[in-house]
Amino acid sequence: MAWTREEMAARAAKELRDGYYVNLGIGIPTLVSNYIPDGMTVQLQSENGMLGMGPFPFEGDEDPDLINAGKQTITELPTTSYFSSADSFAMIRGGHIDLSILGAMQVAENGDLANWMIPGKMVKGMGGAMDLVAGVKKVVVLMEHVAKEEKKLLKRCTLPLTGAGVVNMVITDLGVFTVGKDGMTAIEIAPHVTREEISAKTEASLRFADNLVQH
Amino acid sequence: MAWTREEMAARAAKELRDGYYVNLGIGIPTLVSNYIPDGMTVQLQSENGMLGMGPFPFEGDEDPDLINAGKQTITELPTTSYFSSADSFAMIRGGHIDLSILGAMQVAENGDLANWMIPGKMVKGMGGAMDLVAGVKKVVVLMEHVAKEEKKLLKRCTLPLTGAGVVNMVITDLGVFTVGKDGMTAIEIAPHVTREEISAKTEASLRFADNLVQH
Amino acid sequence: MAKVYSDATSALAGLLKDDMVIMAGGFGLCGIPSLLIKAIRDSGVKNLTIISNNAGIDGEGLGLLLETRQVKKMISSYVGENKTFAQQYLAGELEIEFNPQGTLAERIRAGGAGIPAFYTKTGVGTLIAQGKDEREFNGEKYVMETGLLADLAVVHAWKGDTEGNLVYRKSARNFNPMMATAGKVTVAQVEHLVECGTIDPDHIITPGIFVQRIIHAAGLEKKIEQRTVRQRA
Amino acid sequence: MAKVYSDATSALAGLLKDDMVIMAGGFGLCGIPSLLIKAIRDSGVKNLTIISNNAGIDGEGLGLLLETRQVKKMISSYVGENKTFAQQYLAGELEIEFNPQGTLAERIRAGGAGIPAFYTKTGVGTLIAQGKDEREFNGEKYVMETGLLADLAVVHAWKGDTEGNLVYRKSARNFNPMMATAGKVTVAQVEHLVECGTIDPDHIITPGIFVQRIIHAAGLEKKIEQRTVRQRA
Repeated sequence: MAWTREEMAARAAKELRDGYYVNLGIGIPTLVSNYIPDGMTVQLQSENGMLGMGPFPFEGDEDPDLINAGKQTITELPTTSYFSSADSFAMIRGGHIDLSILGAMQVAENGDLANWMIPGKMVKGMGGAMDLVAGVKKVVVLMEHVAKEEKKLLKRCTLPLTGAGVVNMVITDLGVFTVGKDGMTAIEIAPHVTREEISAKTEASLRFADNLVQH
Repeated sequence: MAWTREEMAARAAKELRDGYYVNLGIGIPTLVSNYIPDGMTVQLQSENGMLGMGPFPFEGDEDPDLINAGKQTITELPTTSYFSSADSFAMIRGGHIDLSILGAMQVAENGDLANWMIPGKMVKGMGGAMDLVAGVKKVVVLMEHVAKEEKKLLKRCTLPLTGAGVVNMVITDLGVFTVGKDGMTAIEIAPHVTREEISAKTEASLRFADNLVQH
Repeated sequence: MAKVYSDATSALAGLLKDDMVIMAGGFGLCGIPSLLIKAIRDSGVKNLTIISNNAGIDGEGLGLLLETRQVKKMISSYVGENKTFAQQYLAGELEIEFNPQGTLAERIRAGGAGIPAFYTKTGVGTLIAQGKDEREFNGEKYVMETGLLADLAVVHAWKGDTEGNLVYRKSARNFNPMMATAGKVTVAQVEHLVECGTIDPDHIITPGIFVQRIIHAAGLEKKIEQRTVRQRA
Repeated sequence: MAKVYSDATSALAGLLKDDMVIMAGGFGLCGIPSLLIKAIRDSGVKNLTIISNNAGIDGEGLGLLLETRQVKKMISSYVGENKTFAQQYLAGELEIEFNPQGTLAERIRAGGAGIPAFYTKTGVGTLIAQGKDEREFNGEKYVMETGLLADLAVVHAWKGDTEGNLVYRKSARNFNPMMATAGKVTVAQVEHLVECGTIDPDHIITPGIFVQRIIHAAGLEKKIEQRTVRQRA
């Protein structure tokens, strides 16, 4: 039984540590903020120039000057600071953000990541994704294991890269996979999902950890 | 009759224009701020991180957090802004300062400037001088024409350079000299100073302007 | 030197010419110099190269200059919200140079700071690095990116004084401060125009040296692109 | 993660080791992390490489670490005010690497911003450019300078909150903000320690992400190096 989007987000939240500064991408990664454990202090960075991002505003409290990198209205917290885009990416590029959780189209066993363009289709741009995967200390990809029958965990990405050798971990609806020098290793799998199913849906060479956990 | 230090500063002040942003070095250049014409707005930059530098404080008003690049206590003005050293030199290096007036040990006819070290003597460091001469739009040197019998306007500097080909104008106690592609040109000379005296005290090839002014 | 102009059109007078490079601040529709963009549109100037993180949306922001086909080329990081953009691009009428957002921000800062080029890890091993110099530092590969300057920068700020000192509000700061440093001429629209000495000098983000002209954008209507709310408990 | 420590000694506990690289903020004696420097002196750690614009004066600031011969090397732009420095340097006991002040500031900013190297006009054609890569851009020569990082940065701020957000006062800002970004660990002394939410988030110069430890420097005695005054009319 594959994990739901909420369960995937909850699993990703287990990568958080007290005191972490974290950048969450658009989509499922945004949900991770709902699963920060009580008592743990995590500051969310929004690459358009904010640290200490709060939740969506109550209706009527929206402020056009206060948006996140997805252009959504948000709120501030007592810890919040604002800064320019140059300072924001100095923070990202300089390795000051502990964790980036973002979506992907493809991840390769060598850690390559593709999530910004499909040749022949209208390209919208990479936004801050290339900077994030190049600069952040730990990069976790949160995505469906397959998309419309297409495998996404590959030997080599076929789409243009967002970053080369940048992914540390992939969390899908089927399991959790670390990416290291020796390729991908499944360390957890979702309930009732079989190794065979995962292997069939994965092109990347995949090892199952000795201490593999099935929830 | 050579100009006094005050007269030299007054002459340098004639290079100011309304709306200019100006950096003044330590020594005689500091005096230039006393000769800003009435009605002209000039903002003084202090490279330690201030724009809109005011005069020295009244006794008792000194603030240890408010100093200029010479470490002297100063005051702020209604136009003042503060910024970091990186932002200050971004402003300087980026060509945003209109005019830098500073002292020198030697200036060569090709615009080379030496003012930071004498080999064999204790070197104190160049501070911000190299950045100023490289970045500011117009560089005016304000100095005595000779020092202890030693000529200072030279064919080539003998001391290590602060900047290569950076000086636009030299104002000494004897006259005003432009520095261009064709070398140095005297455009003004102090009262009762002769061309012969200037030539004798100058090693650089020197042309006297057709419209030379003697005050 | 009086920096204050009465409106956007007069503040841009004498500054606009065909084929020029313009930087426009803002992220999405947040902190965009909306009045100045409208005045650029109304001037009819064309063949513009625009450096801006996004391309506005249809009918708002830089979308206005796309509708009138005044833009030849965009240098941006993300242009996803604009249908006019997509049409013109697919028809080959519009050039686009994509930059990673942090690289774009840093290139602009570098331009304003007199730095012609710098090295970054961003984009190494991707299309972005193609044709660019690469170099190793401490065993890691970096790509060289160059500084960006513009003939004109138009920016939006929350408050400005008559000397041109600017402060920004919340995430409307974004690209505005760097762009203010990288325009040969910078024109600012401010929601509150105040006398010198009113803004605490420790709070000023853009010192007046970077701003040549300033207008008061009174009663500005600021748009929200993605209105997201939560329910009251 | 509690960032607040009771005093300089406890805030530096576990961070000091011989041969380390330390950045220390300040310009002259203005905005120096005086309490943290004293605690470094008292720790007895030695063979330090210190990155700081100046070297203090005798008996104040980094002068304290020179007196005790804890410094192996200084990376600075100007060290004119310090007799102890001159003596040790002339005796060959102290290494010095001079950087133009703007190059030093930018190298530190670059280090903190993940930029391993950049090009600048400053120093081209001088001793400073010797042995460094040169390159032409648009027909002008530039020299390559590298980013600087430190094992520890010690900085001084006017106000800080418990999250580590910092604001600076007047020209005491100087090198402190960049150094805060370039230390593997950054420790700040602040004259006023306040609760989170007290400082307007638009006024924060150093976001808390850059500050790992913070102490309240209550009743600090700040020195004036050059007391200059004018007469009351």
